[in-house]
Amino acid sequence: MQETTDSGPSGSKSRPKRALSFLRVQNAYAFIGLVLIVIFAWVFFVIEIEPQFYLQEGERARYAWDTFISQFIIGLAQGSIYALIALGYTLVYGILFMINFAHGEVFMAGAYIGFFAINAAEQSGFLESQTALAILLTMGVAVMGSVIVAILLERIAYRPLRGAPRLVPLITAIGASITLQQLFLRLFGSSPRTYPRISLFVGQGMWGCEPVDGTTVCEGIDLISKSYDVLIFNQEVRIRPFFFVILFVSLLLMSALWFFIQRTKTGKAMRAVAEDKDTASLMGINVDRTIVITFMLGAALAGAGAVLFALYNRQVTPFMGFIPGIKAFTAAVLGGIGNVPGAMFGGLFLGVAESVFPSALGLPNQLKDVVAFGLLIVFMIFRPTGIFGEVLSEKKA
Amino acid sequence: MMNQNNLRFGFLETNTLRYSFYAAIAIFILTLTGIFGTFAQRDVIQDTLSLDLVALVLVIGVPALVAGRSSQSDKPVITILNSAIAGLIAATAVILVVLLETIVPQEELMFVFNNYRPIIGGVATLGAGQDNLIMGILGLLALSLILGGIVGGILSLPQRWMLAILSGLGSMVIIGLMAGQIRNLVTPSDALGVVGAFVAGYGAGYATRTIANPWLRRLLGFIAGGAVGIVFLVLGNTGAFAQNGALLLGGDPSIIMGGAVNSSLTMIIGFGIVGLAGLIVTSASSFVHNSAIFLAVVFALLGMLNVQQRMTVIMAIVTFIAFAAATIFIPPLGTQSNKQYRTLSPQQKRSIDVITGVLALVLALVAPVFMGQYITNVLDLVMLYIIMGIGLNVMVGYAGLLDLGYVASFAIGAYTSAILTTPSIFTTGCIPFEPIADARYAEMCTGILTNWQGVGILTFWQAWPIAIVVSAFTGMALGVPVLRLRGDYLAIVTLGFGEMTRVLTRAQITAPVLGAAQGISPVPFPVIDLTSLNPDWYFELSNASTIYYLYIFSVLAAALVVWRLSGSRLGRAWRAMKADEDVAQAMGVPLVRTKLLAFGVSSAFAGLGGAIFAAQLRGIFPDSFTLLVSINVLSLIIIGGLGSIPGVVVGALMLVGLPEVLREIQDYRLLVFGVLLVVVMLLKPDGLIPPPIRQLSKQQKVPQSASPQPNTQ
Amino acid sequence: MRKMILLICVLALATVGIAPLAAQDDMMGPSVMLAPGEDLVIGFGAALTGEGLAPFGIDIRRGVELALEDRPTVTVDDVEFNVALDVQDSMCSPEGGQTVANRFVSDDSIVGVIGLMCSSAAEAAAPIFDEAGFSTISASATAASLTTSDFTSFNRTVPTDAAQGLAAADIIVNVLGATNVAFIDDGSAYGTGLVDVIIDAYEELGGTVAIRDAVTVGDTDFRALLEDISATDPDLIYFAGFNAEGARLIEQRFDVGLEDVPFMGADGIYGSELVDLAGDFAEGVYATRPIPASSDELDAFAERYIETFGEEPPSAFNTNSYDATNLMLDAIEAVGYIDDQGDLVIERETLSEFIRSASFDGLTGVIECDGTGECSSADIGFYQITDGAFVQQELEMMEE
Amino acid sequence: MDQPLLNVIDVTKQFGGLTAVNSIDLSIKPGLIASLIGPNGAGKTTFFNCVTGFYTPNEGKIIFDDRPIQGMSTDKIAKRGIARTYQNIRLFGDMTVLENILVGMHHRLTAGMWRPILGLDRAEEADAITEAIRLLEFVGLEGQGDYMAANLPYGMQRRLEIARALASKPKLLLLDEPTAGMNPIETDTMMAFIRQLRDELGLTIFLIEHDMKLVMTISDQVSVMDYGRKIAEGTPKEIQNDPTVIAAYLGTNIEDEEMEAEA
Repeated sequence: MQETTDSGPSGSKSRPKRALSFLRVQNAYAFIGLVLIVIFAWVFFVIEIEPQFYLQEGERARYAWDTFISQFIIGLAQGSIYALIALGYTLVYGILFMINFAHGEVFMAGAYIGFFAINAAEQSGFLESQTALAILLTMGVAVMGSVIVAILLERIAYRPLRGAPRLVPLITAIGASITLQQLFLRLFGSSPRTYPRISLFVGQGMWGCEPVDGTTVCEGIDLISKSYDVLIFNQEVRIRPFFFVILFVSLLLMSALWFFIQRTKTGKAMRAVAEDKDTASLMGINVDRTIVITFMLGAALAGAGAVLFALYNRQVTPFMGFIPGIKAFTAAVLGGIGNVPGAMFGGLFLGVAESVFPSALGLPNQLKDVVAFGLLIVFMIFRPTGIFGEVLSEKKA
Repeated sequence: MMNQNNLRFGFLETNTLRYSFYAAIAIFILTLTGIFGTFAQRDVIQDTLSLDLVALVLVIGVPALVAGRSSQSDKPVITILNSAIAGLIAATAVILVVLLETIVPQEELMFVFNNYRPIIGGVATLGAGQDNLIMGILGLLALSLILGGIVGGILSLPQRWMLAILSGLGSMVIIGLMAGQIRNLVTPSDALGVVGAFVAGYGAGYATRTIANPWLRRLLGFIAGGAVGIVFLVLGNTGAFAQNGALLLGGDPSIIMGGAVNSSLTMIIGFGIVGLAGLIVTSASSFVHNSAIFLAVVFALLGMLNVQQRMTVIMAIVTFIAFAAATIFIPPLGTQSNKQYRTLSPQQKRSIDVITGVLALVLALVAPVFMGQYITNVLDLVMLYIIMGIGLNVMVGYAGLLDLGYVASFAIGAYTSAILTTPSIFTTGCIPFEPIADARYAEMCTGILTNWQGVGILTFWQAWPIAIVVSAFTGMALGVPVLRLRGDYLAIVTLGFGEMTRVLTRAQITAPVLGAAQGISPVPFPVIDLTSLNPDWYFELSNASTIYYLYIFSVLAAALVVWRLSGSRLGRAWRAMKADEDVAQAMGVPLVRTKLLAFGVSSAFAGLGGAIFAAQLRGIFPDSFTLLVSINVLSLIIIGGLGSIPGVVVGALMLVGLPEVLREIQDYRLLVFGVLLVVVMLLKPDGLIPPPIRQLSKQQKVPQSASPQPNTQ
Repeated sequence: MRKMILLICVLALATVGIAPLAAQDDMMGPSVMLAPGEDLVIGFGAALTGEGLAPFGIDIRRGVELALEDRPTVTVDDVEFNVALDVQDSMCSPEGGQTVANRFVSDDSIVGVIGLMCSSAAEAAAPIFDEAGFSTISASATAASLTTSDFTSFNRTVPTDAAQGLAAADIIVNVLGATNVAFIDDGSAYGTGLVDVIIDAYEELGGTVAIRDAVTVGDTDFRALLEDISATDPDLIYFAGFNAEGARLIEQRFDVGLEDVPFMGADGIYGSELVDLAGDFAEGVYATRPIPASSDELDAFAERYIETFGEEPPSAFNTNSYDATNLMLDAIEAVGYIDDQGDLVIERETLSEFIRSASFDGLTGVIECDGTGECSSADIGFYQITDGAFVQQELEMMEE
Repeated sequence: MDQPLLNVIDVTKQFGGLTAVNSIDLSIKPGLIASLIGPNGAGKTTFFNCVTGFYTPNEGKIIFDDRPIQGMSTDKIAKRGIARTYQNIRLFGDMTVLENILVGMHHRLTAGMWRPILGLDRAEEADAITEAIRLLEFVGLEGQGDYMAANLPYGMQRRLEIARALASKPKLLLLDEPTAGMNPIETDTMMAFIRQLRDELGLTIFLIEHDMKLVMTISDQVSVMDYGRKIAEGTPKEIQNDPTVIAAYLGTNIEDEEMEAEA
């Protein structure tokens, strides 16, 4: 690819060449660092300095560190789910250069199928006796559900259009998205389904001992449903351990994906197909199969994310995929679409931004989408191909 | 049809198995959504054919159709057998659900499948209940075999006959479903008169073939139509069309005969024009000819429906026969007229084209009189989307800039015009202030209420251009920061604009100006006040039928402007930019200017539509400005064919008009819509009507230099 | 160019000539005529598909269906006519409302309309119904402006937001004793309108608004918003919106340490659906609804509802629509007459006049129309969720 | 004739650490056919891109027609009178042949937005189309005007690309490997055609080419690049005998050369 420097202006002025990709990642981190510094400086100003000008003696400022910390953690949890969905967008985009608009519905399908699994587990008492296993199984079933939907989607709506004009698959994706929403609505009804409230206690005897009726009861920490008051940086903050579970599981899944793409043979095939489908097929890679695997990977992450989401927010509706889908797509673009770490970072950043910024800027929470998209536009002005740029493939969009 | 790997074992083809297997899965799911229960109450033909039976027939018939079509055999027997098998497999899916229902307790089934209602005893088991379930299942299997066989048989017929049967059945179902909406559109006497005049003109066209002078022929056609008019006038004056008159029983007083147009001269001229139309189509292109005759058939059927008032069995049979016959007999006539059209000289062709165009326009202008509020209202929405589609086409179809936030420009136009024309908005955020609360809308929009507290309140006609300009300029302003973005990055940023619009229009902080969720209401309707010319000329564009004229002129203007632009230097620059931005620039196309013009022109049309929309709704609410609008507009231009203006019309009819027709299937409306979106794109990836290739060298008069001389530059 | 101008002039003239044609489209007379044996059709418009509000629309439809089950026919001068329902999805958008309105008015056999469901749809539809002389009775469109805008077609059997808002403000201050209240709405016309009314009354009663904010319908994570609210130390959280968002807010309160702050809503969250969604978290939640008192009839009706549809009513609007349907049928029976040909004639104007001055004992209390279209008594019931069900509370005013 | 039409002074273009074009000096007098040759990856196309404005050189000056043009955007440079073709043909595929040429005339036409809307651009359009048709005849594409550019055979696409460049009435025409992918007969035709361009239209032509036969036959002046530097310049004869050039070619990839010639 060294040849790019001599193969005419196939990129544009605004699109640096491959030779720079190393530098560019450096730039991305520098950029992120800069952004973080600006944000913290602003938050510091708002919390520590600004109130001194108007606060009366003894009065408590509305916006203080505890709010910031809580919102930051809440944002991380929400952002992890965005990131899991965003990866699906990014993987498909990286290979097919198409926006898989129906990916939000793949997520929704996972949540629904997971609901029936966990419901069955609850009915049979399995959920109570083997909570952790039941949740894992639920996740497995949800992942399978999502994967099946994604495979069908690829087969029916996208594969026949491989050679069609670029916008055509976008429309079939929109059509598939409406179809799936309406199908689930008709099948499972318009009332939301609610995941059961599950408790999963860990660390008995280590934490969470409470004096009850004179004796100390150590039931441990409920990882899923309960929330606890904790001191963080000397601030009393209400924390639900599940925030961190989401973050942790998401990071785990994302690392697994990263490993898969970088180290396995199939992952290499994926990257090869992303680079150039024709050449890849000449090299003996089964392009169709690789594309299906890509869809499956994205769907699997979405399915897992859906169960996390549903355990977290409990309600499942046929329309639940829409808003997270749009947000995740935004996150993928923010990070640089087609770029795996970009999607991760974009998701987390968008989640945190939505959660923290409206309060930090003194705006009503109603405007969080305006803040989020405003940020996106500002970022796009400075980095027109996302924070990390397009790395999975160098091809022009 | 797809024919990859179609092997045959005995008579059975693998395609048959493949498609009917897919279909069976789909049918299984569809049955679980409770489709038969939902449709059970709806009648297509009164007391004879209910919608769930239609659904069952479709469920069996469509797989049979697909399987039959994909069969490569030219032996009808094999096609029939394959179709029958496909129908059988499809029916198995329904039977599986029946079995499921007998095995699984009902409340558990309904817990999972919320809308499912028991189908045993319904149409799916042919009415058989639990006791004789076996009979019901066997009956369904037999029915599916027979039905599949019939479909196969129909497929084996000559193409024209097959089309005839399908179009007859299809139109029967559609007219049956819509009967309530369309039964009062045309009275029998009107239908008879108009169709009579048309036929008279048509006959005159054939009779006068030998006459060379086209204008003489046209005059004769006009006279033929006018003669029919006179006959009907005389009949009308003798009371034949009175409500319970002798000619046709049960019709309402007609629009033309006894309605608005009382002047007999106007009526005769009107009929004459219809006669002229009948004559013109005998030597017009087959498209014009066929659509005109189909229109006449529909008109006649509407007249009959008006008498029957419901989709009775007789009405259904007549509909079937009329459409089937039309499908068989019209195309050959069309070929004939087309042949005649071809032989004409260019000037004569042109004159026929012009006359057809003018007649079509007249038809469009008269249409609201017949169509009634509902259909007109649907057409209004369709035209709104046509205007927006034409606008977005500039951006996406020509300039290649993917915009997912078109709703922003639409909202800006609508809100601008609403704010400028409504007095209440500047004060209390939508509660009309006292002195004006009692004023009539008309006074507001004729400009009586100007300069209230220093704030000018404009009429619609003043606010409209302002709204367009504001939209155009905000469109350009939004374009500036995203000039460097390409492809999907642009898409997501524009989507961001759209989402910001959605949030901001309902946010509390903008409430004093935009009215938050309560919106701005009432927005005055436009008034055309020409009383200075003629005391009677005072028109309120206050309902669907009148606002229609505003829309239709806007559509024509928008189409004209964009058509002109697309063939101009600017349009070429847009398309070059879409194909290859860098090369276009290197050929001297200034990117910034060209892109911004695309943003501006495109937004201007959204603003134009938005302003009319505000006047049509007589109020503006944030609920109208969702992402779905952007998606709809984008989908319709792609479905129609990117960059094609007729494509926009077809796309809008399909994406905005069709859901209204689909209202009849109620809860399945959007599901069918989504499926159609996918299916149309799969079958026609380039859109329904791809843009035409501009034949520039033909349109040019032959170059003067006959001999190839060197380019003297 | 000259040809263009000419063409435009001709077209303009043509339109001017045709416009009166279209304007005189009041073909459908001011009355409905039905031959014996024909169905008497009543229109019904509500949001039946789409996100969030469909359960309400279906609930309202079920109220109508139950009313028609009671009265499958109307009898005028000893002639019976079957009542049929024309159900249309008006969605919750103004253009949806307008489309459905146009559809109903263009079918001149439709006698009257139950609906429309959402205020924004009803507001856009009202001028069209006005023009056609129709009568509509809504069971759920509560925006105050609907009865103050001189619409002749609009009636409702549900109290205006103004009434509910005043009552709610009174309860907040005088019963619950809250003076630092956080207000949240769902960004819909219903939610913002209600909060607007409440805040006005509430501030007049001496309360301070801790914070006012809104959620997005369909959004799921409101914890950041609740953090903002938590920073203001409110005595009460008031939410004007519907079940799905309400349940999320109620539940997510626990993740930010607001579980001890009482939560109150309006009729949008009244119903079993909220308890289904929020489960134990919903314990202690307050709600108002426009039905003054639980009565035996109401209980019996609820039982019948469960029997018929296999689930508890998701909202309270089914009772309002039951009343609306009865009001419509009463009116038809009262004003309809049989003419010389034996046809049933219902004059739209007299129908409208009758409805506007009707008065009867309905399921939801006394229905008494005041001439502006406001038919429901403005009494408000106050409820709290106790042991998984809404239980009516006595209104013990703290002072006065 | 003394003033060079194009005068490149000490131009350098770097991409990060890589110097693709290293202080090149070059000048072309009007009416000449000048060639730029060099092994693959020598920086020839990058140099073209600097001249036509796709890249802004990091250092140096480019003077065209007595005025500096470095750093200007490509559309402005096109307006000054430089037009080019591309190594890998870059036509506007879904536009017709005639429309492609009309885009080439873009900066010579004047209609903006309003005139077409009002229908006032007809005369201009008619003239432009007539001229475009003549141009098509000149490049041997008569009668092909209404075909989609993407559907033309390869050789015709090359000619169309040149016609599109000519449509802007350039003073200097840059051809990037005009015979790439052509067989010897086609190459000969193209060679004659290039000569015709200069002789009949009086253009100055600057081309990159691998086909040595063509370069040596039609060029008035040949420059040789290697590793971003200009290693030699002169008449074809001088270049053929230049030891550095021979070393550069022999030392690097003469095989490519031969393959190129055979192709």
